[in-house]
Amino acid sequence: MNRVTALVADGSPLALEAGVFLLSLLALVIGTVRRGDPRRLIGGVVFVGLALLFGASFAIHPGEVLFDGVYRTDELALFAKRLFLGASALTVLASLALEPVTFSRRAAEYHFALLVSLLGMLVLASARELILLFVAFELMSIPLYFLTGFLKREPTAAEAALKFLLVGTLSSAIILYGISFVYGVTGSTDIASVAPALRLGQPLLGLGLALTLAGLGFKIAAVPFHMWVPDAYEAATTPFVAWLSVAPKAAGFVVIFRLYLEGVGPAALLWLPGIAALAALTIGAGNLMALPQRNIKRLFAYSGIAHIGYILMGVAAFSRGGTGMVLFYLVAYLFGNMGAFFVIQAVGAAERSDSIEVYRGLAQRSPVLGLSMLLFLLSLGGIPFLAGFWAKLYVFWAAVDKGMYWLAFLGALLTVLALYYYLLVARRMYIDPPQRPDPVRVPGTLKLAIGICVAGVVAMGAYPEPWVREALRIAGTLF
Amino acid sequence: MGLSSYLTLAAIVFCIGLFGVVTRRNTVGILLSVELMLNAVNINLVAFSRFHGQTLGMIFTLFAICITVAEVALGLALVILLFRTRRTVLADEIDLLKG
Amino acid sequence: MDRVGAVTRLPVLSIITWAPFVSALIIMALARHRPLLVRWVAVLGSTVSLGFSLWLYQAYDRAAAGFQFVERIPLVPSLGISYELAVDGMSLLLVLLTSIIIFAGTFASWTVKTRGQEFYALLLLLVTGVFGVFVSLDLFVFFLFYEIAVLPMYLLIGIWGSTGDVPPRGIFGWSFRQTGVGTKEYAAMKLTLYLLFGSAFILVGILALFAANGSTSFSLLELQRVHFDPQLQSWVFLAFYIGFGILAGIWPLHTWSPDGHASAPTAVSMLHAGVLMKLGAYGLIRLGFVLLPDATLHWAWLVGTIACINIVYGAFCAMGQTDLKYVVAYSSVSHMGVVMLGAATLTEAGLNGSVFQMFAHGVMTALFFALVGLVYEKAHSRDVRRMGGFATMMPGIAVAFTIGGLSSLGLPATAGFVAELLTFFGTWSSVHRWWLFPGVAGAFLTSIYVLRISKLVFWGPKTTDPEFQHLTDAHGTEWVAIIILIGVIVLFGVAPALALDPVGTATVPLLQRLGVMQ
Amino acid sequence: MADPTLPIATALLLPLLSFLLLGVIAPLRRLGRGAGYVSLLLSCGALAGALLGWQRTFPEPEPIRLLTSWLPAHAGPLASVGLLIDHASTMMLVLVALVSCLVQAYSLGYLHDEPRASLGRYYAYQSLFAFSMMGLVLAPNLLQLFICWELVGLCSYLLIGFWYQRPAAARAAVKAFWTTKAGDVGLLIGIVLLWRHAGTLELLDLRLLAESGRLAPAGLSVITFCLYLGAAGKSAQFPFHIWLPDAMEGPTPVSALIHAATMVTAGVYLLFRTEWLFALTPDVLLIVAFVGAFTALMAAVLACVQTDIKKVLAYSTVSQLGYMMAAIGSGAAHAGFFHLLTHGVFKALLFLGAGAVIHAVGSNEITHMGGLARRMPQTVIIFVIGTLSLAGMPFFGGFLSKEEILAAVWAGGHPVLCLVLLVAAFLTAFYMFRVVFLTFFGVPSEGRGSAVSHHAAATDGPPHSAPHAHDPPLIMAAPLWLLAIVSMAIGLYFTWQHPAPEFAAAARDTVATVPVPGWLSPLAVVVASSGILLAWLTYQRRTIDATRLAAAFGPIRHAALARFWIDDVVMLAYRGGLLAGARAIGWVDRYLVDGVVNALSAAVVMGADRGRRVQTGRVQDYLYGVALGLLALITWIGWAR
Amino acid sequence: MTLSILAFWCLAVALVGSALAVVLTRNLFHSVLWLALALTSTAGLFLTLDAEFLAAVQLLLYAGGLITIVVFAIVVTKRMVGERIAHTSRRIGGGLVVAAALFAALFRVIRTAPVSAIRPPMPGDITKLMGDAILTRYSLAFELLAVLLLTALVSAIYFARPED
Repeated sequence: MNRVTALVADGSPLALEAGVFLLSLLALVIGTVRRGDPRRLIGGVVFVGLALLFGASFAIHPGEVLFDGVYRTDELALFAKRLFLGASALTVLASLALEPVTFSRRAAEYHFALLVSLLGMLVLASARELILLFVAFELMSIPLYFLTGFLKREPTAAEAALKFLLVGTLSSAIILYGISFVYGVTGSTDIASVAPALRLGQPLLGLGLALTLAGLGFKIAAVPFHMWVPDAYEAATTPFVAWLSVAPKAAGFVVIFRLYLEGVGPAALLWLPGIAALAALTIGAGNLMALPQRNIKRLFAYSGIAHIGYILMGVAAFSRGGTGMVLFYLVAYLFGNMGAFFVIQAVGAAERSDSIEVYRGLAQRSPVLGLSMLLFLLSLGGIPFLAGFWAKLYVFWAAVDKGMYWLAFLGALLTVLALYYYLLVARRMYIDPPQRPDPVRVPGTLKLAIGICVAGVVAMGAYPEPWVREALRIAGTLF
Repeated sequence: MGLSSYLTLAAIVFCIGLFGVVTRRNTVGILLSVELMLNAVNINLVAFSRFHGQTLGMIFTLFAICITVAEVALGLALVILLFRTRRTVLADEIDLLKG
Repeated sequence: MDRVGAVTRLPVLSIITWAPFVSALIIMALARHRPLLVRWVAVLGSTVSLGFSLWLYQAYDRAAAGFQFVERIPLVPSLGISYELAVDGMSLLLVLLTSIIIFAGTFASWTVKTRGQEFYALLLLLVTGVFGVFVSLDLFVFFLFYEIAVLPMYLLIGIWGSTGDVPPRGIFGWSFRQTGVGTKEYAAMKLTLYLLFGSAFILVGILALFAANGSTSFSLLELQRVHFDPQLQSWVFLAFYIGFGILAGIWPLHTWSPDGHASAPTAVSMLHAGVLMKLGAYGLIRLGFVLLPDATLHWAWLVGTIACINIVYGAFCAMGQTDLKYVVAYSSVSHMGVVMLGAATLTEAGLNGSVFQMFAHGVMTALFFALVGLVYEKAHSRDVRRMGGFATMMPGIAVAFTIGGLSSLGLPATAGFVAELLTFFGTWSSVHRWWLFPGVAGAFLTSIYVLRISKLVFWGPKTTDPEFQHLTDAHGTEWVAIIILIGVIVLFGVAPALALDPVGTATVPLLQRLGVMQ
Repeated sequence: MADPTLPIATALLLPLLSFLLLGVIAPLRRLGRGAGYVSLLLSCGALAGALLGWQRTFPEPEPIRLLTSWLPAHAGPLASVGLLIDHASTMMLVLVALVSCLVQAYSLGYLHDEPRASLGRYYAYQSLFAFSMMGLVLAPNLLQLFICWELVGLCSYLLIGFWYQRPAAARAAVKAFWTTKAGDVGLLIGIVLLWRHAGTLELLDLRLLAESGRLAPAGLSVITFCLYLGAAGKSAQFPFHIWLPDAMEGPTPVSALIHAATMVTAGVYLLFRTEWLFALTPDVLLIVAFVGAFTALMAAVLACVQTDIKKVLAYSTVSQLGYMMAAIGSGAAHAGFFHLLTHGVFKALLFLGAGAVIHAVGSNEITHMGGLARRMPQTVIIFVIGTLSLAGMPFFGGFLSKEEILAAVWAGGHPVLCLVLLVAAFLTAFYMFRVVFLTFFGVPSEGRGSAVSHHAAATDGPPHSAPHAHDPPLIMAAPLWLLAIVSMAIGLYFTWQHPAPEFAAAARDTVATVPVPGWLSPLAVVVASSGILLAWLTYQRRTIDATRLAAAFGPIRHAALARFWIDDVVMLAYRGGLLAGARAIGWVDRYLVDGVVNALSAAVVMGADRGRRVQTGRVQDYLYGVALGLLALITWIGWAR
Repeated sequence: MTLSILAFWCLAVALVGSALAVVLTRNLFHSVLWLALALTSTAGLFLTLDAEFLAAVQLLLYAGGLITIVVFAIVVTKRMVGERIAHTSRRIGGGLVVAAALFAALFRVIRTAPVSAIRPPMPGDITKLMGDAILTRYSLAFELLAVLLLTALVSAIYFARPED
């Protein structure tokens, strides 16, 4: 323990990883030692720990290099780590509101897995070497399969988890296959060695990068690698889904930046049409498939897929602005999407259903909850003075700046489609009369989590300047 | 034997694995097919490593083997769980979640 | 443009813009379950805006012209976005229009029964968006407000709207039941999506200009110094035209408007047809004409020709309706054609007429919707075939409706006349002289459907339908909106210089910039 | 001499004041008669102002113009409003002020049974009309003329529809508005074109341009024709005449003021004011003349078969307007204007007289009247004076003006038109005396009492039964007498003076001047007298059987009874063309234009629902997705390189 | 040299054959056994590439450990139903096309890629080198691997254990 505190005090870059690891062990230990229902204790401890680590992350300075260049903390890594920590803390907070029936005596495993996955992400953000990158990537992924199947008594849980795992394993194989080519051509596992090799024009390297991109497409849920997403979202516990929809995807984008911006360098221009096409496909399919959904979690699954498309648009711009806007988008998406899932959690717990129908008259039953949901929906739909508006605009700008007018047009028009289904939910909440008069009971911790998300969405929307400046600054270090 | 022979061999096995992945009805069978694909990757890595005269690829292989085994183990646990709750392990019978 | 720096100490424009928003917040926060308090807070908010607008209107220095009352706060300096507000002669008039209509609209919705608190909050939020659009100089902020002006519509129509009955027919009949044509939810969704669809075009256009200028500034003042590549101008103009045109109700992208206006509650129709549709034309002039001069000259024929279609087609559609609200809604489509036509002439008279028509039509259509709302509230029907001789029971409403109708058909001494006359002068001075004829024909057709409908509803023998035997005239607060709006119609019809003086200071430099005027 | 501006401005503004008082102050309006007195008082003031102004204009050789900017523009005002005071305008002003003042007084008696509120409304309209008409008369430019032109149209609409509960009145009101509006479309286009063509709409400036030949002749015909369209609409020229007979649904004083004396003559006035412009386009003038003469004849024929006293007068108005137009078309605008003035007086007299009869009898139908001479002696005298004026008998109001028109038409080189007008004059005398004999002489109508009460509901004015018919009260009689005296005075003065025809001097050189034969004037008198004689023989002496006379003109009579089917054609065009077309376009918009939108959105939703089935739930298909995506990426990379 | 070529070909044939058998056989047990053979052949290939340590790992961990687990799982599930578990394939044509197309795409690149055919000498004892690298440069990855295995263990137990 002392060493860990020392690490944090010194601002050592590994302090966060060490802290998270210790927290995960602590969760397991408490779960085994404590009698009765340990979920509140574990959740509380983990939340406090994560919050502290989140704070501690601001004491860490970029630029540290460890293990012979394998691990390096730069601006992007730090940004990503804060994002992961923040998202995890929010999720743990919301998880405290999970019902004891599904949760008692399993809280230890739940939090352990969550933290291990977080650990993987934290390392992933800093990994500059393919072996570490792959190991961290898998460390992040395996707990996700577990958490997806967490409600193992539900008949759907194992199904979703198994699907997730099968697709995930296949993707791992593909990534690994791709990496093997990259390694084979460069003779090195350092990401930095990719660009020089590319200049030699090795066809195998292109093949390797394409394979890797396909694998990463699974992680970020780009179409057509997205099909596991709705099933996993529907079956898993909602706080975890909130987290799943944001954190691992952000991690996927970090890897994409690492490999295709830092690694590939200017040669990535060649890739842009492909990524742009992927973005277009993802936006289009995601939005279209979301239209007919009746289950709100599935709806958000598909809408999340569409959002990934928008973020990919920023990636496809391949510029300082584009990258910065992706980072901004990720944060905005974090608040909006997690917030929406927290509301879904609250309503789902009260109504025992995830059907959109149960949102009837929510605004009249619980005005604040309804308003929060509306804000999240509108933010995701890209409506002004909410975070998502700026986010979408910025990625469009990034695309237009690169002359990809068609992509911006497509994105902007499909946003309208997205608003259609968001408004359908809004319609249930605001226009339709309520079926029951009683308000939806929301536990305190969940209220806090929703409140934080609302604050984030509104703050980023009302005054985006600091966030934008920060995002651009971070993106600037990559170019 | 040259490197390309190994690479071709690995590609063949990879594709056979992929074929198995998309055609097998039994989830265990799918898992096995994925294993084949991963195995092909290992061949690739080791071959590259050898032809570079380094150990990097072999180290990678080591990690890869461990990780895949862990994945398969988890997958099998899930299959057992699924079987317990749903009485089937056939992929096309587990479609409660769709659309 | 050296006058831009005329900064006033009091942020008048911000006050005008945000006063409704603040009162909306107050309503949401304080006025729970106190309906009367809600209304008075709303009145207070709109009064603040109205008062300051009036002050602004007289304080605007006509001799100096240009943008005045500039406020600028950097919002996102890293991307060249700043909260930059100012008015020129054109926006000045439209700000005044907006504040008049929201003031009237607050009173017109006095009788909203359910969920009044939310209604007023949303209404005021909407108005903030409209004000914002008219006063913002920064394209980004412009767009921001634009979206705010559109979104609350959805809930306003969806919750407080009314549902009509549209039987599915024709080759596309299959889709009618599926989309729920006629219901308020359908109308709300259609309106919102259509307008957002348009805003997508606008957005890409704005971003393209921003990017073409090196991504340094969204300020209109900055961008108008740039001469953009003609090809870029050309498609950006088309994007703007589609985007703003949808809001302005250009044919054939107008179909959201009749459904939306017919389904919307009174104040929303007033505000929407009265102000929001103008926002489309305003945007096209402000963004399209100012920033894209080459494309404006190139595409004016398209804008004008479609405007002619609008005028005649809208008038015919209005004539063919049997639903009172649809008549008024289609008349808006027709009249917005006049606005677009005047603008497309690219002449002083035409452009002035266009802006004047924005104002005039704004007021008279608001009046119409206020009256139709009253009739609907009392008679619970919008079907003109069942009505008749209402003037015996509601003489005040009948007279007011007729006055509105007369303004709408361009009778002198009402604002509508001045606008149409100027537009007609403009058309004959423009390159495309033939535009005059559809324009005049539209005015004639308007006289037919307006008088016909007022005859069917109000004049003639009293209906024998037992449902309509005990209707009452407007009373109390219901008069406020009617009297204000009629007063404005007549005032500006008799003394058009009130509006034309400031408007001229904005349109003449614009035309000079386009090179069509010395 | 003193400046005429002030009294004239007063004359113009007093009715406006009256309108504002009655319009804005609702309690005052609801006073009813009180409102009437206010309006009447101010109207008398206006009359005084007009007279004073008229008298002061005599010595003024040059027109006085007063302008104030109305529509500002960058390079000077686009349009102004103001006053143009010259001989013609002040003379017309006096006519308007006089008739309007008298009609307002008359209405106090005629409408004394009207509810208070609606009486107040009536006077508000009347005041507005007086103001607008005076504004029209004094307009210094075509724009102001147009503005007031529309306003009088509005007043006409409002007053025709005054008894709006009657379906016929409501219908007639919109019909009048639409028909004149159709002409106004032309006027408006003409004004816009002229503005572009000449750069100004000021009458004085335009005249200067026109007379100095600086107005490009190309395209001018179109402009004048458009202006003429407006005039034709307002002045009920064929085929726009259809609205005027229907307009008789309004109260009779309104018909006297608006649809006889003042508003309908606005078209003639417009042409008179712009005669120098029309002089540049002789082809259009020709149209004016021919249409005018045709209208005169056609309306006269129609008037012969009417049984509604007001309808007869209405058609006679149409006919007389045709006279005036024919004169203007022949290049003698002054003759037309002169007839306008005299006609204004005696036609107002006739209408008010007819109103007195209707007021007394309670019916419009002349078949329900008869033998009223004994009961209403004053009315008879007055009505006969008016009738003789209209017939153009010497010593009466219309004598000289009608004669001048005939001469002018002859001098303009249109002997055929002159002949047509003579026929019309014959018919005029005939149909007017038909009315006189049937109404005031002949069989009293007691035996037809039941028919009267049967029809009473369908007529205006308070129902009285014929037996109790009596002369009107003073408030109605005084205006009648005044008008009769004025009419007689004009007639006597001009018969006495009989000045040399002015048109010879006034005729422009563009119009060929033909010497007028001396027999024209006696011929006209003879023609009119024979018309009277025929009427006397037919309806008084019954030496000629009316039915046989009618049978002799069988087809024409049949056609005339059907109003020559013009109304039917217009109705068909309105219902079958306009309304049906509108309904069709409305259908197209709803089900095709909007249908596409709905179909698109429905298709997207359906497509999305179908697309959802890709997500089968079977994991192999998910794996397929991954495999296909991978394949696509690799293929693309291979291809892109 | 010829011996190694011969060995490669034999191993390759064995590998491809057994791999085909894995995906084609209709018996799950056989499938597993064929996989064991494929893994073993791979271990042999490792030997031809001078990776003795890896070959051992492959045999022990993969062919040994993995197969054991799988067989165990099959036995468990089979015992629970007491019947033969279907092990058929579907959409063979589609799979064939996809696999073939992928192979064609891969092969096109591999064939044209300029790869060296000579084997440079290894810098020393491979096993030792690997061990050194893992404990220095890759120590973090190694630690993480440990966590990963722990997680997999915890998860597998969680799923596999009966209702709690």
